[in-house]
Amino acid sequence: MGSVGAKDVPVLLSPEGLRIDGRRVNELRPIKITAGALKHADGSAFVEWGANKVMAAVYGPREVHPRHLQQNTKAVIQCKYNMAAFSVDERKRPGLDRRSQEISKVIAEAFDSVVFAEEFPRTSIDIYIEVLQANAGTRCAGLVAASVALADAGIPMADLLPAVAVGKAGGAIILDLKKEEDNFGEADLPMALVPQSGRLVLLQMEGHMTREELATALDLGVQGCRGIYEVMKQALRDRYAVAPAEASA
Amino acid sequence: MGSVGAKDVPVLLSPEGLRIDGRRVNELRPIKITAGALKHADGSAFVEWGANKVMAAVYGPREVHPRHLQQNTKAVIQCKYNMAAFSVDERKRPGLDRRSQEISKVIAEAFDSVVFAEEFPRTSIDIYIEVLQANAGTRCAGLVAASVALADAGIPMADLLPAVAVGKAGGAIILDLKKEEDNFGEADLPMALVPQSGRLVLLQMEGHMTREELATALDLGVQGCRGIYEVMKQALRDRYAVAPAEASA
Amino acid sequence: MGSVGAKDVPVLLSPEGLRIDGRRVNELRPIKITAGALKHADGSAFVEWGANKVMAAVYGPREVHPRHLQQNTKAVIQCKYNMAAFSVDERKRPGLDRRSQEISKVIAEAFDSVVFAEEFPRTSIDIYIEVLQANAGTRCAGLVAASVALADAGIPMADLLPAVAVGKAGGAIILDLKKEEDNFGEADLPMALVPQSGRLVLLQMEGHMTREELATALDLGVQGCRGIYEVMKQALRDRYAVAPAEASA
Amino acid sequence: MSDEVTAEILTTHILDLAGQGKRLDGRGTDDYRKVSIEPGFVVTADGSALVRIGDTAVLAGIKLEPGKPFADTPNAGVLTTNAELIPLSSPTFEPGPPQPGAIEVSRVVDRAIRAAETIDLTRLCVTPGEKSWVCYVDIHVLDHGGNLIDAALLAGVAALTHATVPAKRFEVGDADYPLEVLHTPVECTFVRLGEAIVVDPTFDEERACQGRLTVATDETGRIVAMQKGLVGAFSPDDVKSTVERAFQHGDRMRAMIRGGAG
Amino acid sequence: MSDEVTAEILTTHILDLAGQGKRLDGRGTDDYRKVSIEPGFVVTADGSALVRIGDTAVLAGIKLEPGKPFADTPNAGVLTTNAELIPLSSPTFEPGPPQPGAIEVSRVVDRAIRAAETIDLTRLCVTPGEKSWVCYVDIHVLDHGGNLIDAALLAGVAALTHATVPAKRFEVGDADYPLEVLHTPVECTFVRLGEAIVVDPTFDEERACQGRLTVATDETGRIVAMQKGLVGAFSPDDVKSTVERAFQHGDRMRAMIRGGAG
Amino acid sequence: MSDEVTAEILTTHILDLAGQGKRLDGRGTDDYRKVSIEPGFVVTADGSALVRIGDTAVLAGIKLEPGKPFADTPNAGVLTTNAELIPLSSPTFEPGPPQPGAIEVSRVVDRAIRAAETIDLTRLCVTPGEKSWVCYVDIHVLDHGGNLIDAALLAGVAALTHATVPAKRFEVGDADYPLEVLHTPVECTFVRLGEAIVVDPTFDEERACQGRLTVATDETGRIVAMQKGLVGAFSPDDVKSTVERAFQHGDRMRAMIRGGAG
Repeated sequence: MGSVGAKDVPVLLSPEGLRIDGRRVNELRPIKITAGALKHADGSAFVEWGANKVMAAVYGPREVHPRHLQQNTKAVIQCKYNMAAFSVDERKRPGLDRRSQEISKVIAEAFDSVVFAEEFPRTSIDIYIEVLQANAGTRCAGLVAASVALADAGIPMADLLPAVAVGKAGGAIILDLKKEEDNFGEADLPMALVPQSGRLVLLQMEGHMTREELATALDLGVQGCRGIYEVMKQALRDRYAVAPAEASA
Repeated sequence: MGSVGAKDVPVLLSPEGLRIDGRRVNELRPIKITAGALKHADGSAFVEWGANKVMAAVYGPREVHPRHLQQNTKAVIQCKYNMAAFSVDERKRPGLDRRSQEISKVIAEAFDSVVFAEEFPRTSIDIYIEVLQANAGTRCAGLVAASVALADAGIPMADLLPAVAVGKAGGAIILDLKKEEDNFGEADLPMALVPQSGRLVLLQMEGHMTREELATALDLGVQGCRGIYEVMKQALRDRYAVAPAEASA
Repeated sequence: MGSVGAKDVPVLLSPEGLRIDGRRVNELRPIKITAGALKHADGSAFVEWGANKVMAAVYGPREVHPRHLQQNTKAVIQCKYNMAAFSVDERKRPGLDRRSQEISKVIAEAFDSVVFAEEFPRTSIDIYIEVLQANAGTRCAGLVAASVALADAGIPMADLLPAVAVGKAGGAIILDLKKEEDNFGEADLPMALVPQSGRLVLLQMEGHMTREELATALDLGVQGCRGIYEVMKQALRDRYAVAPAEASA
Repeated sequence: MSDEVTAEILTTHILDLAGQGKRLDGRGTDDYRKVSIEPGFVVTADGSALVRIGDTAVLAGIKLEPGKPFADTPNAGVLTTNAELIPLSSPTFEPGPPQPGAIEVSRVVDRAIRAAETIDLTRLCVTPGEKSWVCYVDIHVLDHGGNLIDAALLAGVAALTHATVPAKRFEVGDADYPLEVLHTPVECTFVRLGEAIVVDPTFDEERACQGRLTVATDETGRIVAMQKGLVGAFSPDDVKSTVERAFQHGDRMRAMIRGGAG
Repeated sequence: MSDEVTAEILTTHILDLAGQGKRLDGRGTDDYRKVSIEPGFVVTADGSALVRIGDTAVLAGIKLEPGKPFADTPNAGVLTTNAELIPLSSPTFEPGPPQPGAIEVSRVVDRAIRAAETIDLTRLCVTPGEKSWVCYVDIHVLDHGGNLIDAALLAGVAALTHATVPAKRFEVGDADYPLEVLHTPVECTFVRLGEAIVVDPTFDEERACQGRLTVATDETGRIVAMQKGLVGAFSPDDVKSTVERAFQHGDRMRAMIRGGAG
Repeated sequence: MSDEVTAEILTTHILDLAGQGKRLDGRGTDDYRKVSIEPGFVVTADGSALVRIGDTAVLAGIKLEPGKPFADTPNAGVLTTNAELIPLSSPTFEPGPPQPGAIEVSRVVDRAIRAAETIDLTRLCVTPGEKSWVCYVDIHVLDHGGNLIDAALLAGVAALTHATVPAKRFEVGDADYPLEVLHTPVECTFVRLGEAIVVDPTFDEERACQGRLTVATDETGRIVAMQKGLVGAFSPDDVKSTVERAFQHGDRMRAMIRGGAG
């Protein structure tokens, strides 16, 4: 959306309704999920989604750090989303920026809505998301990776959390924006769905849409999440199908 | 006092002995104090003094944060003086600078000299001062606001603490400096008085004066503080005269 | 070693085998150690070594700060090495940089290898090293000062820790580099020796050497350390020989 | 009785009331508290407004300074929004670096201002690639009675609406001139209390709620920002119905912002 | 049983085994774990490599940007190495500012790259005193199974070896071109377990050890960096013999780095 | 017996003695401890001095570097004073960011140097609005036996008095030259112990006192800075009488600063 005063704006939708990478408006980018990608985390997952590469690890339930965040009746869910310096075109200075802190907050709140945190009072469930290569939709990719990592860690949850961004670019409502669509499009709307209840636990929007467009976008996003949901479940099935020793080659 | 190498220096005292805003040397700027200006603080006050606008809030006695500052025999008095980014001509970067930290320290020490802190061992009395619009004398305005806020919060004290800056500008000893007098004058001497004992609990000086000038300045300051004292007491009388629900319109 | 693209490189070794300050390759700079140089530390030492001036103070065994570093079976050894802003040619910004933090770590580990830390469980032994004037070899000078300060504080240790840097400059392996030799030479190799065991508890190398040169350097360094060791012991003898009241003039 | 226990009893009570279509302060589910806007509160700012929503008070100040445009937008000025949730305003805030809650307010307000094209950033460019105005929107929460996001954007937009570009002071032009405002975004926040979705939550309702949803609209019928926050969930239909309500409240407040100008 | 007790029992067991010339994972004292190098793992970087040593995984990414040379080296580019021991990679790491352990890895890797003249910094100068390339080597530890220093340098050097100077993108030249690598430093780390000195320690061996020694070598027979770390001591003869072993392992890994280029 | 209990007994004892006109170390109420000034202690500094007052030791170092004047004082150089209360100097100091006590020392010393016009800042301007000298006064407390403010200013002014402007080194001129010092401010600190007001407090007297008052004077009869600190109060008459005492001690120390120059 940062296009005010920008230099070159590409054509985002062809007259034939095809997008910059040839996808149709309701088409997802290729996605591959590896559950148990790390040896030392309690749970982990690696997500390759379009040109995104995102690793997530989960530790816990464990002692709360810093101590004063401890809660007597439930586990505290902590999330740290971070982008590697080399994950974007212009090198990102290491360290937490405000964007990362906001994303960490909404992701933690999304999981807090589905994890059975009351089962582990006075503990912390720590989610770490590292974006290694970014190409729009990293918070959704991170959420998907973290959700699989939580399952891999055996944390009890009401459901997995598939996530995807919908948006508007070249005048059309489209699913799963890539970088150019995010940078030069009209709106970006990341969401995360609880498939069993049909409710959204993450929803943000930046840009502009009419109410009719928003209605279309919400429906398209729910449909996209249901597609991602199948890939997540398959990744966990694959994980349980192999011996632990082989699971993280 | 920051006038070394500055560009334009205004005339601070007319041949008739009038100051840049028409005041005489021993005259205060108009001052208005509203006790109980906030709903959620335990005590609060808003001070409009010349072109200064300063809000103070008091919380406590309450748990000490950070814990290691707790004292077994008395309450710890903590103060945070802060200037809003837009309170001065050149935007101030948000965050604590060294000036604010020094002012916070001497204000906390001033109140620690009059609050009956031994009555609340192992607690904290927290004073927050926000300068919303600044025009010289903000630490005195903040002290006056905080003193009324402490009384509003029902914190037992030996006395209220009126405060004012005296100084030297255009060669004369003057009361209650405004911005140009502070920037281009010869000396600035903020003080806070305990009216009943006639002693000073805050006293700083920056600039230069002879001992005779200092003696004059101290007397003028004490006299100014006694004037402010009456306004403070009236603000508290007004506060108690109205029903709490109406007090903070 | 920071000579890539530098402007002027001095001649570091004369045809007669003399160094920039007239020393031979195996010669130490003059060194003077004053044990008990400070009144308020539990132990202290001041080291003047060539053009280095380094002060060290030791506090402890005392309560551990921050608390979570406390160990149940031994004292934790903490070290903070710092350079004064004015200790180098180009003013150093105050505050911990990465170099200081690395040096603090390896010095703490060196002492942790010889202090009988198990005698003081749940305490901290805090070592502070301040470089007041620097001319290459400050980590070794700091280590020597800290070692004498630990002895001055009465901390039980297996041995004192003499330290010295060897290196390569002008093609030769040399002992105790001074600034120009460090800046424009080929290698710098600081080490600290446990004289009784003949083993090294600190060893770093930056630059480049062949294995034969390294073997020569290690031997030269051990020999240099043994020389420093004598000066350290004498400083402690001098300290015990005077009445405490006079010891820190 | 500890604060925690009190809070839990209050939460239960709020949820019980909500089940009966009632609220603690007597409002209906779609009633907003009394709103007041006082522009020009701070004369040292280039624009300012003190906004009250019930017992929530938020002050916004604008400062404009010459600076450098970003390399990737050489023809545009720079807009920076910063919200400070200072400990003066609530017993629950502590001194220190900005907490996630403060950062969220800053960023949601910033997105609404930016996406609505509230000000035309290209008009803030002085010399392309070289010099442009930097516009700081600084938001201070003074009294925290809930619903900070709505109050913060309202204060920010009202302050921008009445702001002046200090061109003369910085020797960029001959005279100061009013900052031009193109659009007027307004945010409207809802919380879920059981199955009820109520507008303009109080502090206690936010603590009791099962999900918070903010929708920013502008006067042209566009949704310009959304943010779901806190623990809880909303169905797509919930979202659609809150959007309708957000437009209605937004239009009413837009009239106030313009009215405040008089 | 607490973590501390488990760790102590494990330490005793590791030291007992070492006394018999054995290791927990069956390796001999001079056996390195399986090493793999995957260059080009991250396409947004100007160079990258994912390195695995046993169950340790480290990712290095290179970024080159135009900047200003340092005043005292006007004819040289700038090299900056930063290792992040992110909490994702180990239960023992915590969020926050870089800890001494992370700083040590950064600095030891940086010294080896610099002292070996891995890249010719003068070639990164564009206009003396004015403009030069800044080369960032960012190292992310993903999975911490011990011996981070060796893995970090291996990843960093492999990433440099396959890096491109983005001259066209930054309008410094007509076309991007490969970054020229002059030397190939490799670090080799040993720990003392009783009187045994074993290569390529695991996480548990590092925790059990009485001293760690790292030796960096290059392909011309030079030692280019050394670092003794952790509590413990080495004799000069220990040092000399580890140096010989470091050259052997180093040569083997240098072949892998070049092989990975294919 | 805990530190706190010891401190309280000592406080009571100090106050009892003060009631009889006595002090723990035998001094009278207006006796200063022995003062020594050693200029030129650090050769890497452009000026330096080690000052001892009793068992308090403070080192000041001056560094001058070319920089940019502030926008509002284009014809003046920049003066920056920084005092570090490093944990080496006292069991009561801890590592970390500067504490309020250290900031107070820095600022009170800075104000005295500045208000006394110790150095003529306009002489440090090289090219108006473009280039000027930045003069850093860095103060390290080495041994904290009380009365740091007096020791810090004494060290700072002595260091300035013997400082050199490194014009040649920075290629701003042909030769280095002595920094010109116009005035010699000296601070003199008093504490209230009951009704007694004693000069030059020790560490224990500061901890026991009911108010601290610092007065800075210069050689022309001007008071150039004052600072009341710590919990406690002074009457205007107390202030006037300490001012007289401050001039007497100040004149004596000014002679030492100049004498130290020899």
